[in-house]
Amino acid sequence: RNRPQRTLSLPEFQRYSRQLILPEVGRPGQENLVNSSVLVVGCGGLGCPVIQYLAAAGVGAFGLVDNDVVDTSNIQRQILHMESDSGKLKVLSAAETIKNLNSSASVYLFNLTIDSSNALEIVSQFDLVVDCTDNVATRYLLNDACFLQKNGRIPLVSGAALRWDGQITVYKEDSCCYRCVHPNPPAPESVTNCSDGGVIGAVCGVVGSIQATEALKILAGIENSLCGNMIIYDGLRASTRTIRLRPKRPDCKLCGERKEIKELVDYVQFCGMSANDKDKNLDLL
Amino acid sequence: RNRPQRTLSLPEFQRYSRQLILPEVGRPGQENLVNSSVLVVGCGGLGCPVIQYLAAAGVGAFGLVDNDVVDTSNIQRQILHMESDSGKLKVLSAAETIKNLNSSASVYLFNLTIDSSNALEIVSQFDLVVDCTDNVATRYLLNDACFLQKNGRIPLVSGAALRWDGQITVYKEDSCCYRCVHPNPPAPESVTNCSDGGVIGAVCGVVGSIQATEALKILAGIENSLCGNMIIYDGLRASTRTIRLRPKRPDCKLCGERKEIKELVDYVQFCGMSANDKDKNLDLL
Amino acid sequence: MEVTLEFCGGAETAHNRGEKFLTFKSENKEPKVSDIFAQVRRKKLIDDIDALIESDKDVKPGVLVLINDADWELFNEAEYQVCKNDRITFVSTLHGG
Amino acid sequence: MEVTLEFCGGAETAHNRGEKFLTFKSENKEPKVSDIFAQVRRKKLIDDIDALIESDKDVKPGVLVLINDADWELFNEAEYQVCKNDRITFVSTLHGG
Ligand SMILES: [Zn+2]
Ligand SMILES: [Zn+2]
Repeated sequence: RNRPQRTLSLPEFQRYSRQLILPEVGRPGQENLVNSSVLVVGCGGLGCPVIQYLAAAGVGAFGLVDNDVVDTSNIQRQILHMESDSGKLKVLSAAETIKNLNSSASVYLFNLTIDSSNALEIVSQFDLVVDCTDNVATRYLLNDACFLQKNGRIPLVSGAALRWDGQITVYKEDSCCYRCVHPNPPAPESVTNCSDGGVIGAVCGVVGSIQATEALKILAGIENSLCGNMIIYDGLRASTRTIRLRPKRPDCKLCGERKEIKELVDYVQFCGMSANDKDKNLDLL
Repeated sequence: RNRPQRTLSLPEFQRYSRQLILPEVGRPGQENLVNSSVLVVGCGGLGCPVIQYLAAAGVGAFGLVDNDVVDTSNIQRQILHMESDSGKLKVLSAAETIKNLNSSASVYLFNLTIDSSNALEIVSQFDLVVDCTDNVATRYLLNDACFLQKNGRIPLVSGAALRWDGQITVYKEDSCCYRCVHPNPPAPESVTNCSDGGVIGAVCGVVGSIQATEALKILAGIENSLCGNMIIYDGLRASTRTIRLRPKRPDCKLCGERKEIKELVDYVQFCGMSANDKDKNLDLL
Repeated sequence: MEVTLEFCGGAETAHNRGEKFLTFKSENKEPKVSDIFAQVRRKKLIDDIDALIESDKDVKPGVLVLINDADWELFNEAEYQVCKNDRITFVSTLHGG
Repeated sequence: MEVTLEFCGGAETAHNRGEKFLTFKSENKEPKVSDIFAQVRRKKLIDDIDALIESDKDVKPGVLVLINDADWELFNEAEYQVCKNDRITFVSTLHGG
């Protein structure tokens, strides 16, 4: 955000020509992109297309968060991890892809679980966060961490996929936040994850690509966004639509009038669920 | 289509577990996939995600059609071609990706322009065609070639992207065909291509991923599809919807009552446009 | 008046193991959403109603209610006066990635 | 009656260089789509009408007309009797890939 701003080189004009010629992008938009930074939380089904399309579009710097290694069952949907990457850290595999697509991009790796102890500091280093996570707790965490930034709210592009379904929305500036939409966490037993319910890889592609489109618009400085709406995709029935969401709730504990939440809380405790999709329920005695 | 049918190996159960557990897929659906073949026409913006997601999903055999080499300006959206692939044949780069994601898939390369002289024979070798082309002439060609097959109509999953917009539909069985929707080709000067108008890479990702979802359903033997509808995506305004298309037209020259078109025609002549997006208009003196 | 309920985002599993739509006649001539919820509960029109509806005026956490593709909160939630041809949709919020 | 025309898939460029919607009062009380087309042409309500409309009863090749998100061919095309709150959409068919 206060990094030295660079201009486009001649080869970059050729390279990004197909988006430079869009009136909404142009040279100013592309220069915004090459000088921007994005934090991708989760290098799984949603993170893969987000990473690929933002790297290809010329985003200048990436932060990648994931504490997992590539497993055989991931390749069915996590299409930047190859068979030969089995056992490799997901962040390393993802970083290689970024460098292969865009050798001038910077990549910062966070091979960890993002939580209340580190989220504010990690998020603060980036212009935008893309939520590609697989659990409820981290979604509340990212929502709060983006909102509670000293220098102002950081945009959060949120996506989710399960079975044949996808949902995408954007939280930024004066819009509602995740807590406005979900004042209370769902009951743990009502939450299904991809391990239990399954997921179609290409559905993750739809969701991640829409997330990348939204991130790109914000980073390029384009006014339009999904903010205030949500895209719902049903891959089985081939139906899709954009729905309108509520505005900011005055009684929201985070962004409402009283601003009751002033610092990060224990989200695993709050949700009664773990911050990954492996060991779901906790015994909160 | 009359190939020997194989069953799933034990490692494949682990590998495809996240889609095997979907009731609509299951073991029968996955076995359909590993025994299926798909022809991807165009290894560009739309072809890349189609190839990635179908290879990852376990499709057994691919035919790839493209006569182009990877250019620097492609990497902005064609995310399976890397910087180091510059100058390489697109079909070779794509084949490498397939093998990296799924070493048991077969790949057949067609490093050529598909046209009236070869389309019927090429298409006949596959269970499904995904139209990832960039021009009008080839879209008519593929439509006719899929319909005119001796052993019955081959499903055609059609997608298109330009600027911030995407459109996807499916033509199969008793649905309308491309000629029902477009009895006459557009005037050449009204057609904008990605070189002239530009395109956002992630929008190609949305379109290609939806195409892959549709192809996967058909190949797996799932009844639901986009057939009879069209998905329209506006990435700039973040709006998306599914619209209803007309049924088969009784007066359609290809699939209508009189079946006037019984063989492939000269589509470049018919459209007054070339079969690629480089040299658009022809002087038809 | 005929009422159509729609289920998506996984809410389909609450009714007839995957049914997308449920259509029935409203007992009231001019029902509020709360009247619809009450009728659905009393007549057991949704198989697993407890997955979606908490009370006549509220839904379970993680469930959104849409009225013609807009959040019911924009229309005063359960107090909304249902009109002819309105589509009421239950959306389960997804969390996977 | 108030009529709303919508433009998408690139059809936006035909009106005011990117305008998505055009709303105006219909001269007829019960217009057909052909009446709408005639009025639009006569009053020059769309800047580049020739990009979209061929005649009062037809559109240019490559353009689809939707009535409430369904192909106008399902409603007898230009003969369709426009109703209150109907949304008429011009879609330019895309060909890029
Ligand atoms: Zn809030
Ligand atoms: Zn036809």
